[in-house]
Amino acid sequence: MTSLGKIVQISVTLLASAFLLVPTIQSVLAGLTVNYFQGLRSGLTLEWIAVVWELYASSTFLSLGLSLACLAVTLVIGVPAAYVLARNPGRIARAMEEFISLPLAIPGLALALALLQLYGTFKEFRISWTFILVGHVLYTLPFMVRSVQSVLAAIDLKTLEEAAASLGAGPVRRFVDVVVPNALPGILAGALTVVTLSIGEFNLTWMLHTPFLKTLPVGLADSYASMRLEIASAYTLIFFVMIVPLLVTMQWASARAQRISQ
Amino acid sequence: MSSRQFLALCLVPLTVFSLAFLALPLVRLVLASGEGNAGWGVYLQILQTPRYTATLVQTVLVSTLVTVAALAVSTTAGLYLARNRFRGRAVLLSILTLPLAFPGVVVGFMIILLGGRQGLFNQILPGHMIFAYSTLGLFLGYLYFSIPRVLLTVMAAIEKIDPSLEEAARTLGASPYRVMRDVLIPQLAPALVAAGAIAFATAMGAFGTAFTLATNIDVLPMVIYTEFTLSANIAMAAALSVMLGFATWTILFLARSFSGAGVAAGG
Amino acid sequence: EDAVCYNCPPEWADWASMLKALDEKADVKMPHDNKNSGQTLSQLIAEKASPVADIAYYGVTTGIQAAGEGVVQSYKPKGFDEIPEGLKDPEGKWFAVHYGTLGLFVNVDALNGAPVPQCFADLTKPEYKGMVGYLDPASAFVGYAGAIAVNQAFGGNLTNFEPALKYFKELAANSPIVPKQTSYARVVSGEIPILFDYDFNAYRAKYKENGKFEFVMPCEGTIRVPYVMSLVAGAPHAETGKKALDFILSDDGQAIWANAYLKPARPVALPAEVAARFLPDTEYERAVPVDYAEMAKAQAAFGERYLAEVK
Amino acid sequence: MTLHLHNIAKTFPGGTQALSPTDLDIAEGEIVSLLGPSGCGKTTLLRIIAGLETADPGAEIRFKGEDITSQPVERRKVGMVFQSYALFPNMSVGANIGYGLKMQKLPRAEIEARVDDVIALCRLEPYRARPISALSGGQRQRVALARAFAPRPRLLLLDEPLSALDAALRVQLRDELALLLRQFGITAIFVTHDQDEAMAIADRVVVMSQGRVAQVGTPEALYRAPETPFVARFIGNAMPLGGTIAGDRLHLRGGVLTLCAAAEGKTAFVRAEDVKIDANGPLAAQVETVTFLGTHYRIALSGASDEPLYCLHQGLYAPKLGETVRLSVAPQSILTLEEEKDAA
Amino acid sequence: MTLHLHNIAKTFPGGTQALSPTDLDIAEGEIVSLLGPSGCGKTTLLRIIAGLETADPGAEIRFKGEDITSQPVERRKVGMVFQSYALFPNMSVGANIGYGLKMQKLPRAEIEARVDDVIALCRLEPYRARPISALSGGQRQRVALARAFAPRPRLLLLDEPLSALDAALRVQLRDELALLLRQFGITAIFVTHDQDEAMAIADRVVVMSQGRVAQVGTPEALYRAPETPFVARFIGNAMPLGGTIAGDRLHLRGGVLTLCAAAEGKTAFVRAEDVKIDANGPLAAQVETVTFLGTHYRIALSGASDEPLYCLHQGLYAPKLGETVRLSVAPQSILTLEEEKDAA
Ligand SMILES: Nc1ncnc2c1ncn2[C@@H]1O[C@H](COP(=O)(O)OP(=O)(O)OP(=O)(O)O)[C@@H](O)[C@H]1O
Ligand SMILES: Nc1ncnc2c1ncn2[C@@H]1O[C@H](COP(=O)(O)OP(=O)(O)OP(=O)(O)O)[C@@H](O)[C@H]1O
Ligand SMILES: NCCCCNCCCN
Ligand SMILES: [Mg+2]
Ligand SMILES: [Mg+2]
Repeated sequence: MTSLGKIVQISVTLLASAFLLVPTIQSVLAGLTVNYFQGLRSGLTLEWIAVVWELYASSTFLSLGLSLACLAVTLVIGVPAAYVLARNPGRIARAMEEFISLPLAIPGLALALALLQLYGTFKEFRISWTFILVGHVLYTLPFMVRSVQSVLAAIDLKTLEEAAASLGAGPVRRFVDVVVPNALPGILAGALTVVTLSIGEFNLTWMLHTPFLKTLPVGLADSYASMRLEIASAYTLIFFVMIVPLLVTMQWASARAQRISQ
Repeated sequence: MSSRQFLALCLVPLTVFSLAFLALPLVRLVLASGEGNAGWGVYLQILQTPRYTATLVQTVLVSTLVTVAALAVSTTAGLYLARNRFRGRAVLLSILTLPLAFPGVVVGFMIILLGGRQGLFNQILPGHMIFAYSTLGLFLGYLYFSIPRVLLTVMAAIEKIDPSLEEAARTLGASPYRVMRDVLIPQLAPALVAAGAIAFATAMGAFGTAFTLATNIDVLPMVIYTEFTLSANIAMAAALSVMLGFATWTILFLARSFSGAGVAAGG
Repeated sequence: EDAVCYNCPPEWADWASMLKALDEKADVKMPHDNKNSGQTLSQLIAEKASPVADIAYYGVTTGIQAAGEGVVQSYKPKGFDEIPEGLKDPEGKWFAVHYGTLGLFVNVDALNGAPVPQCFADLTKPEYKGMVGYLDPASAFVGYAGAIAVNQAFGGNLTNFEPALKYFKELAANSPIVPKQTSYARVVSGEIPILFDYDFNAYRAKYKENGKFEFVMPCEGTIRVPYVMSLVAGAPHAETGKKALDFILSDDGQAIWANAYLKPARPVALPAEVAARFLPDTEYERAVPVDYAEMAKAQAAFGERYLAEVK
Repeated sequence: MTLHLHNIAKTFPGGTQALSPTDLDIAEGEIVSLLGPSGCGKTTLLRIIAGLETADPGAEIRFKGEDITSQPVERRKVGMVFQSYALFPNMSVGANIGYGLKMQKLPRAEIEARVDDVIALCRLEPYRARPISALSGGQRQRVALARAFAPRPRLLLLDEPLSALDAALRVQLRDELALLLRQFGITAIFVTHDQDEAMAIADRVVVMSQGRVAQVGTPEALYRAPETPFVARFIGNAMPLGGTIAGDRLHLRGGVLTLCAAAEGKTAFVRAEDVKIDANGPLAAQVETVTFLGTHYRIALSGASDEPLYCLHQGLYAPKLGETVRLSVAPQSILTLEEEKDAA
Repeated sequence: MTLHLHNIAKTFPGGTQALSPTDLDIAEGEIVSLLGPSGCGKTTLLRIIAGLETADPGAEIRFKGEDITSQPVERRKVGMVFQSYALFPNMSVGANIGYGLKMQKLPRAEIEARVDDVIALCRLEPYRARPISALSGGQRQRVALARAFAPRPRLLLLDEPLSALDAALRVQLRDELALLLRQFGITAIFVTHDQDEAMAIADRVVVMSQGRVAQVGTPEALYRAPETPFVARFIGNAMPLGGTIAGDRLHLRGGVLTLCAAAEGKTAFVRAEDVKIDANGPLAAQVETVTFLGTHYRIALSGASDEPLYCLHQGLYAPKLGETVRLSVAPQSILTLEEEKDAA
């Protein structure tokens, strides 16, 4: 690289990193300082975390629970579907994939509105957490399907299955013995993506939630609007603590899945 | 059970779910858009109302700008990170991809911390550096959540380029700049289109960031929200949603057909 | 017992204390809910066929509209009769629970040395650039109330909104911040140094938060508005909701408002030390009521015009 | 007949006729190679026998008299070894080998015992617990074979099982494979496009071309008496001798060769190993290139026939580039064949 | 000397010593093959010459006297043909070939003219406007070559340019390539792990083993006079004759062979083509397997030496399995070599 080109590249990389990192550090600090506007001089405290925990612990648990439920549902729906799509990579499969990927292209607000329009009157459903769950599954399902599908597409599934069949295994055995174990890296990467995205989902949840069912990001939006900066920051800090380890693991898992599909 | 039957069975959960919770609600949404006072004329009304059309244009404009900027930043950084090994590379990579799952509201908050009245910039240069609530703030917020997803797609694509292509160009006398121009960028084109499409779609639908920034700049998702909360104009909100969804999907679809590749999932 | 109240946010009007008292004294548990008035009404309309909420709290005009939309039902809690005429629906579809006076909620420390503004007109001066905030008049009731106040201040009335629109257009040049929801914390943090808001929020900051806060009664005059509540039509826990409404209008409930610098709807005397913390009555003379029914009728049209014209 | 194939044809949905109606009988214990150029339908035929592909209507597949034409693959009891081995990456070597036995629901102890046997047979003892990823290409090939062997299939099908290996290993494993198959008297069909491999391993070779069987016979018969130019070219690289045949005389550019018999209207072919440099030979030719190949030189010659002729020359010294040499070809090593209508 | 390499070594960051200090001189117009098993350092050496890899300090690379050790690759004017061809998929055949000329900033007309020449030379006329994706493997190989030729490099480096092709095409292109290189008098270094290919194409072969040069010489010299057991095995698959040497006598299990000279302490090797079935031969052996290979039979024999011995047998008929035969080996075809300390 000419030195100039390299300098531009390094500068852009460092600037972008700073742009993404600095506010998160600010936020972490803000959540831990007694008074953000007086700065660190005012001392460090866990008081704000405690306040947030008291106010919003339930939303944290709700988000965790929702994300696990979402994972379960996307596994049940997504893994068999990804298997079919990987086995029959034709036009219909593409159309199907295109269709279930619509929630990535249609704004969450619109989807939520659509769900409310159709199911808003089913009261028990509408006020239960499963209603939010549906939104989360809609949004995360394509990630599970693609993640599993790309790993399956890379492992010559057809031949493996033919080998199993030639050894006497019927379709169900093949699925259990060959397909699922070999899709595991994709399933793992997909699972982490699903959990992470579900915990962070706001656009759909904002419209779907009821006051009893505030998820973590909805609580965050509340706190940004009406809580003091330190509390909002402390809340953000709790969000980071939950999401960052997941993200790190997710990146590790997708890198692994990607290595397999190369 | 025959293989055929088993495969069909495997599709049942997906089919049931996406029919019940995607296809039918979308149909209902479209129908709802025609149930207002204006009937199906609501779409004409949108096209004739400058506020809506201006917002649509503005939303597309901001999204396009963000897409271009995110592509430029992420491709530059991605090329550097993919082609160089140095200490701290993993850390930079993590920093640049971690915000992947930050909800829009958090991103808005990050921008306020940077460019708000109490933000970092205004603390360093008091009185001059408040940009969180301007178009610039919104732009930066969108850029914030676009960089990671574009970067991931672009880097995955760079890793797949055969390094011997670059070496071949160099043995033929190409300077590093020419290598980039003649070999890398053309190779990356499909990935750039795909990543751009993702960034564009996300920006088009972004709500949380605008919501948190509380700017006076209208983007379509905010308008939809306002329609919904302004005397519950559900038909208009639905119609605008349909338009936004359709516009975004169309652009994504075109990008996907153009790039020939599945638009990679950014997260 | 659980019930759902729409738009009972802890950081507004000291709902935090009210919700706590409801839990402790009336055994009614209600989750915090951070909507604004417009959102509340829309949500009620959207959920009309299958309501989620039991009671709702909003600005008076929103209450009037809610009654018009048929999303609320009649209920007259104990003490209903003591609420002055005009501040309640004769059938009990909505009734005031407290008043507020609209003015400027100022974080003096955040003004960077600029003087505390005294009039609406001051805010368009360059020295307040980027410092003024008001809630979206097309969505939040506070926003609408602010617009009415400004409109009246500059000679408009409920059939002529030109002065308000002109004012907001001028203000737009000063880069205002226009959130959709309660932004108490942002004023306290200094993020929004001057916010169109109610006296009670400002007093609360002034007496409870660190820093210097003022409530300014604009020199041009302003309006008083009641906040009202309703029992939602088809409320899933109607009885619990009624219990909550009863408590809010009870002496205990009204005292909680009073202690939070809200003027109670029932003629309950303010405790002396609380009364002393308000601006003098002479200031309050500039705050006048308006015809809330008319105000409600004009709301949608004004919202449309605001959205279309103010950029 | 152990395996009886009748009227097996295959047209793919797109319309490609991969296989024209084909008949074939294979005896118990026989090893048969399907040999032919890429795309000639070898894999298709094998997969139809396995049950992995359905033949066009009218086909008949019998195994020891039993009609298995429409039996699903998992019940045919055929063993299959795939080109890519298709070992289950999620299972150890032992688990891979035992999988077929597990599917037969044999008792655990018996499975273990039989896996032990096969593992010993294939000299895989040290690798039993290893994951597949920790094996070399040759070891994988043996595991694939062991896995197909273990359930004692009635018929073993192998689709280019050696083509993923490098040349040296391929030769070694080909010999081992031949030995194992014969030791166990297994009836096997072996697909390959490598003539050496087919000839080295099979009792009989089925040469295929464009979806048809061109000739069936022992390796020697195919080499010595090809029935068509295609087979002559494909087995042993026979070169056409472009010239005119009059009676038993073949007139070429560089001279005249004698044939064993009159062959008017036919085309003459010869193999490089049968072209001899011979000072008294009837043909004249120029040396174009000389390539040293260890055991011999490969010499390209022009001017003798219309096309360049190759000659495998043994001896310590080779003629020089550009030199004119004389060539002889023994009459019995000249193949005279009818040109096919459908040139392959 | 056109290219002079001195003290070239390479240790990779991880610590792998891919190349021990190596010297090599290549004359103008010479074609040199780097031959050796996988991982022996061939690619590494080639990439150091190209400038794509930096050698360890102390290395010296001179081209016609000029020191180019630290010149960046784009200024070395070496052409390179990659194993995967590395053709630019976003450019047509013509644009690929012209790319190097464009980088030299030649006038457009001249680029066109020179691309025309090279395209004609490589018989690529019909494909000039095609995208790379529309070419067959062989055509791609020719484009890769044409692209490397076009800027008239001072030195052409080829890293296994044929290994991606199937056997038949490989042989054909290898001959074409040899012809082109010689026609243009191009100095070339050709990396391969295939001995036939190396011998067929090169004036001199550099045999490498474990990061070292094992022997350098003409193909004939390497075949006839390997200096180490490694070279003997690698070139022409010499087999060890396990037994004891006493004076000029080699005592084996199946009998005694005579050597040309006393060779005590050395190991004897022989090639399969030099093992003859001979009723009067001094060695007795049993026939283990017989493989018909067209021109000859390959026969595995046991009992003669410690390890099985192979023999290439010509003639219409082969001995039968299990038969005992007698073998002879001419003294001059027995190679007697010192075992290396570092067995390869
Ligand atoms: N699934 C399919 N759909 C359409 N055509 C097919 C399909 N499978 C094979 N063919 C075609 O059928 C013909 C025969 O294919 P087959 O795989 O049997 O060839 P093969 O002899 O095994 O070749 P190779 O040596 O390359 O493996 C080819 O023209 C091939 O393109
Ligand atoms: N970038 C690298 N980092 C570390 N070790 C390397 C690297 N490149 C090559 N090596 C090691 O250096 C040794 C020589 O590699 P090289 O690629 O030169 O072998 P080769 O002779 O070309 O083999 P092949 O025939 O398989 O291409 C090998 O052990 C290889 O693993
Ligand atoms: N990966 C999706 C997490 C949500 C991020 N949304 C950002 C823009 C939406 N407001
Ligand atoms: Mg095949
Ligand atoms: Mg190499």
